[in-house]
Amino acid sequence: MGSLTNLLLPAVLFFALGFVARVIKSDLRFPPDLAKVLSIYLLMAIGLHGGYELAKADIMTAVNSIVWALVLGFTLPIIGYIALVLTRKVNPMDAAAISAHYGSVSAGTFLTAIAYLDSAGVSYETYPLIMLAVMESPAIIVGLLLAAKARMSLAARDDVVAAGDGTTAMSADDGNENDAHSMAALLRDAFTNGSVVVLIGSMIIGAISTPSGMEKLFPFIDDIFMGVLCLFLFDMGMVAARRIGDFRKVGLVLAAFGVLMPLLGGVVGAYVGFAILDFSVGGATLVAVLGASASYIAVPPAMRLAVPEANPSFYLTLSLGITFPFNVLVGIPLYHSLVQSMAMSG
Amino acid sequence: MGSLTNLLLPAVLFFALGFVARVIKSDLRFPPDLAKVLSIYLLMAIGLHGGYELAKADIMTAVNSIVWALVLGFTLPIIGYIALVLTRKVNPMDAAAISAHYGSVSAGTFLTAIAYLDSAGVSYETYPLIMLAVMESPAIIVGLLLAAKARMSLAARDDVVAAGDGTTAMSADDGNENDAHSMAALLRDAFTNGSVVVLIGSMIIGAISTPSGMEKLFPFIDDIFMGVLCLFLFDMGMVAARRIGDFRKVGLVLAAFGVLMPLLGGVVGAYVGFAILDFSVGGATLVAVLGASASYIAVPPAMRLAVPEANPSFYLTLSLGITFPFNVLVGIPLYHSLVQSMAMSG
Amino acid sequence: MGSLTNLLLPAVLFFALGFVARVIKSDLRFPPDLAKVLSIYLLMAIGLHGGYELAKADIMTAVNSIVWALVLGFTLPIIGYIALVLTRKVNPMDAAAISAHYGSVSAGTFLTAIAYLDSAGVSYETYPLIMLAVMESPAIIVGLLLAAKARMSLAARDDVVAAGDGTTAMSADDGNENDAHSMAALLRDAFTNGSVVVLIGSMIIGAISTPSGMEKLFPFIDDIFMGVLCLFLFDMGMVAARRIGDFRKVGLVLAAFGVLMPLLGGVVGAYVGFAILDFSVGGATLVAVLGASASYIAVPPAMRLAVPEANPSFYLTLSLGITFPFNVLVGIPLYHSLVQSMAMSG
Amino acid sequence: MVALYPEKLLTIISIDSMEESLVASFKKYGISGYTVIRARGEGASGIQADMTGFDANIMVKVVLPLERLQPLLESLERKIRKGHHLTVFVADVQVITPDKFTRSLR
Amino acid sequence: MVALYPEKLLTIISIDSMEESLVASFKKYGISGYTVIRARGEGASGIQADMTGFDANIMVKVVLPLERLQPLLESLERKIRKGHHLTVFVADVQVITPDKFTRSLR
Amino acid sequence: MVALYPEKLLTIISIDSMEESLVASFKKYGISGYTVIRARGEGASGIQADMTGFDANIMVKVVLPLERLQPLLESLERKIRKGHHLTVFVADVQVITPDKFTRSLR
Ligand SMILES: Nc1ncnc2c1ncn2[C@@H]1O[C@H](COP(=O)(O)O)[C@@H](O)[C@H]1O
Ligand SMILES: Nc1ncnc2c1ncn2[C@@H]1O[C@H](COP(=O)(O)O)[C@@H](O)[C@H]1O
Ligand SMILES: Nc1ncnc2c1ncn2[C@@H]1O[C@H](COP(=O)(O)O)[C@@H](O)[C@H]1O
Ligand code: NA
Ligand code: NA
Ligand code: NA
Repeated sequence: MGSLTNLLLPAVLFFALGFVARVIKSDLRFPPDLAKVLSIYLLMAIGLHGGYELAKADIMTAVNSIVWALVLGFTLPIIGYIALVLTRKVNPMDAAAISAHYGSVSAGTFLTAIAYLDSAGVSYETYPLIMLAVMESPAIIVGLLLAAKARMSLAARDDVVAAGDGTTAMSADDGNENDAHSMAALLRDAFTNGSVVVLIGSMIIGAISTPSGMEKLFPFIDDIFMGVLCLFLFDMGMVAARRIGDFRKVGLVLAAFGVLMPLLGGVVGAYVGFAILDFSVGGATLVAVLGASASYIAVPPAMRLAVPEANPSFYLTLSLGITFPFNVLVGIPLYHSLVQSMAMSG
Repeated sequence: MGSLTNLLLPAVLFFALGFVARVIKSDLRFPPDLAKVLSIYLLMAIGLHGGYELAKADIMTAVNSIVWALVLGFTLPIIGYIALVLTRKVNPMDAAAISAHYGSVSAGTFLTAIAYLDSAGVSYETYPLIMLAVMESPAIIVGLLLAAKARMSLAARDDVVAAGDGTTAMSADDGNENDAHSMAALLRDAFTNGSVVVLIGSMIIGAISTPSGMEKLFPFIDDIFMGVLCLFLFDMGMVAARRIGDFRKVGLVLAAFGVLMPLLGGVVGAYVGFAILDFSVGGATLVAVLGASASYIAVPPAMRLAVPEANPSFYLTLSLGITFPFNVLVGIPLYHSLVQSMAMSG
Repeated sequence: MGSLTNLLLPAVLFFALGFVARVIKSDLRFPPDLAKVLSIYLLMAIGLHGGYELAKADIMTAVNSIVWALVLGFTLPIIGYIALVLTRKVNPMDAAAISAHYGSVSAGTFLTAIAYLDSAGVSYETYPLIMLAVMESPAIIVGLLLAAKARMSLAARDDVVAAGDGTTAMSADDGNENDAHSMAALLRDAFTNGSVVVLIGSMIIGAISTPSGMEKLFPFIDDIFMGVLCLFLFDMGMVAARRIGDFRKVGLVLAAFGVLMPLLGGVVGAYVGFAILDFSVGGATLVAVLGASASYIAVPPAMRLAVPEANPSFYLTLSLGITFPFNVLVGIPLYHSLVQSMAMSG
Repeated sequence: MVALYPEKLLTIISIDSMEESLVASFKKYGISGYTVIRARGEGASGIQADMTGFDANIMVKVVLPLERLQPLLESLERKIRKGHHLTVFVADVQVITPDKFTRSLR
Repeated sequence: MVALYPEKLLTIISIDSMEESLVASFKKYGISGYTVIRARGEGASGIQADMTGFDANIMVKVVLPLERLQPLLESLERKIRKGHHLTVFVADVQVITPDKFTRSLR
Repeated sequence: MVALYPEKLLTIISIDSMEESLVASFKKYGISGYTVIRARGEGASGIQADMTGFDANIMVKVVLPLERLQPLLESLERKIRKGHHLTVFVADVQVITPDKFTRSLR
């Protein structure tokens, strides 16, 4: 199964259709709440499925996967941050916010990869699913820490210029007031993020439900899954096309980052999945996709609240307009080939 | 099948997940219209199914069920009202509004009971479905009458204090103006309530459709039913958790009412179902659930409009925050055991 | 299968239920976005299905169908316009806007016809599906041209009365400004209309997808299709009932047009389908339905923007309140009988 | 230079099921139109979170000439006195088409 | 003490498909931003019930300095004269960040 | 004749995830209620198209007495200074139930 076949998957074709719809300026609009409902459904379905399988899984491998998911989630944003700062195209605030997206993951990309593997008849482990759930949040924390560091060094610089203008006093009072946005609150937000709750909650339910109860759910979570994924990617295609329009605002260097960073993440993920966690080709491909994909659900609102100084166009254009389409159209088969060649050479 | 197994039904677990999501302050939110769509679907599905079965049913038993549904719907709120007034913790307006909820029914609880019986392999008659449809509305009427009575006695008291301040004249003029809220209009509203229309309409369609037409509908109304119910209870779990937070405002006595009143309604319902209507254990359990459950869809807006003087926190917290979770988690297996022991002793 | 059986199709019964719900003033409301989501699903499902079949179809017949779809789409509105102007009950602007609706098509009516044929066990070709997609837009263009003509003759008359009041100058400037509404933009809108994009896009995806990919979609697009159609028609029944209330505003002559025009379109369509395109009874019935049905999704907003002078109550009441229910309840079996009698006599 | 004419803008916030009754008052006392917006909120009668589709608020806007304001306010005040929770406020606005707001609905 | 600076608040209510054209005017005549809210309503052109997703209104809000108001009002008046149904009104507001509203979009 | 009493109407437009923090400020500085409306928009921080459920704006309305305005404005100004994008404006309104707006939430 070559990369072309990927492009003939209905799900991928619907992504392209959404993209084209925007490019030809169709008035097609999906109700904004539809995307939310579809992603709740998709997370619930893969969660239930995964939990059902995981109940039979090996606890040591599961723990190992979680540890490596954390490693990926904490390391990748730091690499991304350094790379971005070195380009000198964005300020440290923007670099922190952008790189946080790359340490986190995109469930949409992950599901497209599953559709790709299913259709290619490649089997895979369920552990990457736990990794998906685990990796949603840690990168947010790294992003916050990097931004806090950047803020402090900026403040130090400002203090020299505008010492005594009362800003500091006010900020203090404000920090007081806004416990909603304090570091602790943001960490809590990161771990109680809606997607994480749906995914982990459904996994637990899938694991502990009575089998007869689960059987009644299979038509809902299996049979219509692929159709719902098509609808979801249709919508995401429109969103991506709207974002890619801001390409010029982002500049060529940043746009290149939006392609190179997932490649790097994909290679690292493939290595972790194949060489370290010892997964099959399918499973390692999924880990590669986790490394390569950038969040567009959990991280953007967190960054908006916690790093309001960063420019949202940068991170939204990169993750939605460049990295997401790149992974869906090109990345997934690429990471698969990479793992295949590892398997051959190994 | 013991009470614990109830707690391992996916539907009940999703209710718990929704509850937990709110408790840990997750930012998970379902679009508000989703709950509406899910309940339209659920009512349509059980209505079609029920109508299809009822077409083969016994007309005498059906009429009997309707009569007893009306008896329950008219009697339970009066009992509730007297109990509430005796507590002296709420004024007569609030007592009228609260008790109306307990004469009506909760389709969500009913469906959870069906999931419970299905999973326990217990069969049941379809008549309770007609009773569900019939019981949505009568309690609203009782609530209105009780409130009108309370209002008159309050007005009589006020008249002594503030005679001649023009209020009476104005109310008269207002009664004139607001025909939308007149008693007649409210009765009409009670019987043309959306849920009632979907449920009864679907039952009629299920009964008169060509069998070949119905067969094409079964995948839609059967296969994905349990999954949709899970989503619905997931959402309701979040709503219940938000409401239970107002527990303190309600006070211990009222909270106790929210547990004791369904127990009373469950016992009365079990007796009506098993001893009077002569249903099987499954069918009688469903009647018990009808007696025990409190409305949270049809009655609250009716009370808001018709008894604006009553405090909505009281009735919403009781029906959504206390009685609904109680029934879903504890009540259903309890009523089932109760009917089982009636069957054994009978 | 007689016309009565049509009325016992669940889909048609749900349409009636929606209608009744409004007539008895039920407070039942479907969330506004639900109709949009349902119609995206329906178009996607028939598109995928049609494309899958069309991939095996005869190219010459397909091209022929497209040509005749264009002929119908351009001719019917002109006939309608002349008829309307002759009644002298509406001004030319209104006549242009109304007749545009009748050259276009209603996917809801088409799908009901498919449900009717399926349930009657009548087979049909897939070509009418391409015609459905093709006919969405051309009538909009005819409507615009007719309105432009009417506007010019009205302006010529006005000029005599109010020459030199500066309006002309301003309009010129405005035409400049509002390139969004220029003729070119409106033509673009007509062809990139959301429904057209979903339908044609899904057809292409259905045609080029890998068969294994398509198989995974069948449960989604087949099994739950009829249920979703029921929900959609339920909603449309409510919309139609709201519109038929404006019957009086429209007047008897216009209302008669709302019944006679689809009859004319049905006859013309039946002839084109059966005698010219040489389709089976089922296929020709579908072409008749295309001729008979009036748009209520693509055309109304286009007319609102492009012919703001026309009164929306006229065209909305006619297409949604009169023609749509007429076709669903009476027209479809009628056109079927007509084609059957052609087949016998032929 | 487009001329501007003074009107009043009446805003009412309440639970969504009050809509029918508010529109009935509007039609009784004569206005030329109204606009309804879905809302959430919090106030003396607790939180209206629009979480389930049955706990939503509406915000209703009516542009009207000063002389039509008082009867409408009186009818709103009567509703409030009956126990209904309405948040009502009036603002001064200026319009470019004053005739539009002197018509009557239906 | 936070200082307040006067601005104008322009509100436009129309059918939702007018959005593209309104935003085009905004960008042509220069404003710093706008906000769009989904609405329903009733007026001279009948009811817009937002029952089906294709009969919705929008309410558009623009905060802008007085000197930018007239050209925009003129463009709106031209649209109205063409037959489009727009409900337009202007109010006085005060802002805390006056610079924000003198920028231009895109 | 219904009497009218002057109040201030504070409007805030921002991304929807700011809601929690705004409501916290409201409760800290004391107001009697607030109303939240879902919105889309465009401004200095780009477009908020409400296309995906995670790029929506909110418009928050608070009616409050003049004396409660300044502390709230100060808290909003601090948020703006921190980098948050808030569009804030204040208008004069008149109400028929002035007592309603002197209470405090929770
Ligand atoms: N001070 C206020 N400012 C803005 N909206 C308010 C205010 N007070 C109440 N509301 C709105 O009016 C609704 C009913 O308020 P209440 O009558 O106080 O329960 C609330 O849900 C809010 O949406
Ligand atoms: N007097 C009014 N007050 C508030 N909104 C109005 C008023 N008149 C019209 N509208 C709104 O503007 C839309 C178009 O109005 P019209 O141009 O009168 O058909 C209506 O659907 C209402 O939402
Ligand atoms: N001049 C304006 N008038 C009305 N709304 C605005 C204006 N500027 C900004 N907004 C709204 O405020 C949000 C944030 O604006 P900004 O801070 O400029 O990015 C935008 O998405 C708009 O919804
Ligand atoms: Na990643
Ligand atoms: Na009950
Ligand atoms: Na037609």
